[in-house]
Amino acid sequence: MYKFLEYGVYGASILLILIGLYAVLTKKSLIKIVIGLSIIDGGIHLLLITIGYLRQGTAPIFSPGFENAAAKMVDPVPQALVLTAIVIGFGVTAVALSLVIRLYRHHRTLQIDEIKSLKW
Amino acid sequence: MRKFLVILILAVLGFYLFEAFSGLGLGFPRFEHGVKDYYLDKTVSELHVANTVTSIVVSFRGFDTLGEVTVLFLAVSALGSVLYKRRHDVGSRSILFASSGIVRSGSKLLFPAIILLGVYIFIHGHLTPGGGFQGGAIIATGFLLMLLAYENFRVSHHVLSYVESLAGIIFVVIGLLGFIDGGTFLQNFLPSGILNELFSGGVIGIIYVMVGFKVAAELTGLIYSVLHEKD
Amino acid sequence: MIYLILIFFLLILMVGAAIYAVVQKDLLYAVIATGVISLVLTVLFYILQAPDVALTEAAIGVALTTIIFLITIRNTLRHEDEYSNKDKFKSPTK
Amino acid sequence: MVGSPVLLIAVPLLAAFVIPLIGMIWKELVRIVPGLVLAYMLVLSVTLLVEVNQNGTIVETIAGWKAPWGINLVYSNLTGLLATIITTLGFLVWMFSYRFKRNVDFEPAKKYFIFLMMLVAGATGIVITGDIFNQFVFIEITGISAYALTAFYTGRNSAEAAFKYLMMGSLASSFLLIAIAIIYSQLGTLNMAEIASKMHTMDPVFKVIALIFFITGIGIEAEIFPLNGWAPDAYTEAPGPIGAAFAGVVVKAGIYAVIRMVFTLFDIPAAHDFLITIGLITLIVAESTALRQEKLKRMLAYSSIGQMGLVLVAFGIGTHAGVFAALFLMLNHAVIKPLLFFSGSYLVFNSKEKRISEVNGLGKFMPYTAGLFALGSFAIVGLPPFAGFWSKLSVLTAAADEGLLLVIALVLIVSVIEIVYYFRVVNRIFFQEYNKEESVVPHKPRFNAIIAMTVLAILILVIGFYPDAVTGMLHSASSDLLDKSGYIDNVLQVGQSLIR
Repeated sequence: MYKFLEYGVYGASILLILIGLYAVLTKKSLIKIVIGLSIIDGGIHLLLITIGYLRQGTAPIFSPGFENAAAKMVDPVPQALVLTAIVIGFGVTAVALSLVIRLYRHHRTLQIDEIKSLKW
Repeated sequence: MRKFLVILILAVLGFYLFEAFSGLGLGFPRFEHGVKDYYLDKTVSELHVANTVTSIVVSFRGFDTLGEVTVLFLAVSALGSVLYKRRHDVGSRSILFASSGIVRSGSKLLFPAIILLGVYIFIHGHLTPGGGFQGGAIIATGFLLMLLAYENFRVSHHVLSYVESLAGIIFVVIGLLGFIDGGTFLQNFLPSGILNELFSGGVIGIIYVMVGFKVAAELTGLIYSVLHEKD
Repeated sequence: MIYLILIFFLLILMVGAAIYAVVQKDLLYAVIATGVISLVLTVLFYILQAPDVALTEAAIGVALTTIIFLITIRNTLRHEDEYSNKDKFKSPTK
Repeated sequence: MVGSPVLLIAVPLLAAFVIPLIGMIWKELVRIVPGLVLAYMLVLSVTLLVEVNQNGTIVETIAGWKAPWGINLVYSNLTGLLATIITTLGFLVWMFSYRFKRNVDFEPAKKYFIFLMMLVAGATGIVITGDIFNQFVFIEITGISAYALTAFYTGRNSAEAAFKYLMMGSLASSFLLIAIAIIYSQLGTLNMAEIASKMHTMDPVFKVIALIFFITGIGIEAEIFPLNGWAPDAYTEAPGPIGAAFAGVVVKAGIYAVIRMVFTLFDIPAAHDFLITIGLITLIVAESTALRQEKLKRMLAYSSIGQMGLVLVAFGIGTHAGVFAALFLMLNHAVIKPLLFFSGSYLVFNSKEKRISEVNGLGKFMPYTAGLFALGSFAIVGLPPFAGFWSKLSVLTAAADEGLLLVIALVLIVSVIEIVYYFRVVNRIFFQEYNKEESVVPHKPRFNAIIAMTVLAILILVIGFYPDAVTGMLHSASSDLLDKSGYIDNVLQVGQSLIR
């Protein structure tokens, strides 16, 4: 049963990455592309956290009286990395959406094939 | 046609990724000499910080955090410069939806509580889950609530810019003080206190509070400038 | 056991929301589905013993990202296939 | 000790936070302070490079945690050389664009200089950091500054180019994160030196998958062939000096990240053949596309991609001579291509379309700029007395030593293509009649721009007539790159000696 869980969590995060990539590669709407990018980010974050998970582990926070509980704690490093990655991803998403707004201002459309004044 | 090609490529990619990760196993200790044991050890014995994630984010990998707040700072600046219009015809802002009286008074009630929660979270970043990013983002959601509920709720751009710059300057200056004092950037130069007390962890608490202010100001400014974008 | 079923339910919900977000033509619903993904991720992070990340994802992923998408949609177009209101803008009198 | 490598990152970040405040006091400071910071970075990187040359690699720890645990900065002959190139170009680009957009509003000008400074600081960070996740953060800093600079003009195409760049850059950073996840899941560390020392314990399948994700991730910044779709548009649509900054700063940092992965982190021998193959494809595709371009900046952009392909080929040869040739090429490209972008952007200054056909006969009206453009063209195609000749020669000798005849033949063919399209432009400038309807209205370059271009031209001539001035430095840098165990020892041991 636990094996299924393992496949399930990894499979779901990889599926998220693939779905996001599909959206980025095939969709024509600019906002859909940005949505795809944020879905990819979500998948990668879940993947990283899953890597750091420890069965029956506790969160990496020491409470009074349990200063020696380090052996049972989940890996804190991927959590720190994901923390950084989430904030960076949000910044990039915001810049992308501001570019979308500006493209819309000029072209009055969100369709990629109508904006194509440069060669894609 | 193009879709099938993409699906084919993605299937191959997914197969290899799944192969790579399903062999890992879920929840077993994997590496003997990873860095995490050292972190878990030192955070108690040397830094006296209860929350290991905080000690990693601020001390062990503090340089990443400095880079990260810079990324947010650049994102806000980029947003401003991308959406910049020469003619200042951005009068009223676009309203997402008209809010009812219940929403208005509810927001007014909730706003102080949200700000308080955010401040609590970033002040206790080294003791409980949360910290500067989380607290800052929560404060920004408080401002967002007010912006959505009240059409004429104004946040001064100058104040946001001051808070943002000052918090960033204090972060770097603390780092440079550590450089002067101990020889390495961001080094702790304050007494590290006792584990699980509010004043513990040396500079970690101060830096995380500064990160909190900076993130709150940046995210609020970001939301504010997008909301005021009227087509 | 119940726990496992809950996790499976969450995973299926998340993947379903992702597929919905990609397939749905109405961008408003797609954005809400992205918000649902973030929400499920928050719960999953909490279950996987990462409360710090869960807090961040809750504040940034669920609230701020969704809102910024919504504002963008409000300022641009709501439907994916909508081929602009170009003509409307060029000749408003028509 | 004049300073330490961490100041190369900390000072620009501090300045970036200070600028919005001091801009309220006196607006001119917004232009001056980034220049001062860039000049400081230039001086610091040069003095550190001199010191490294005498005393060996400097390893700087952050927050007092020794090497495998904390983040560390490595300032060796190689990274120091690249950091010096990057900061030099950053300063010259600032000088070139000092009076740029002076008549425009205060807000965009302020942000232009902040972004320029952060672009340089981020690229320096990519080069000198010794930690893969930290490198990812710096790639994002560089990336966001680059997107914002690409979208700087409010014309309609710049936003499109920036969106394209952002889309690819964002995918790239996702791939990088996946690669970091794979590496961390296998080795439990993020420090480059420790990864390199533990790499032999890693499952070969994982190794290959991780390397593929890394190269796809960084290849977008480094303009490797199928991933360089953003480059021509970004170069064309960005302001003129920024094209030079992309060619001299961003691409150099990207190439450094790729070679650090291939040479130090991953011990996969096939990766060198892969570099040669992908480099040759990049070279041929880019140069033959450059031949067909009608716009000047687009042509320069494709030429830049082609040069990067040649650099990858030279790195792929893998011997000391090959690495030396590749570094020489990078140095020359970093000096010549900015000169071409600077003078080119003045040649087509008043043109809307920026077509090559519009430069007819400009040699009479702006002889100095046109002459510099011609000098750059001669240098980059590798005419004997100029800088490019020596680097191309060293590539050919390195390939000949290894018996790679196909490489030699292809490089020679491509050189002919390069000569054709560069001389076409030079011919138009000097030997065609100026035509009032078709040609551009000449625009006299400003004083600061002339200084920046002259400095670059002098560098080209110095390297061309007296290549020994740089070869010593390049030789020590290339042995530094090939000395993998030395890198590991330096980082891990120096880290240990600094235990508090």
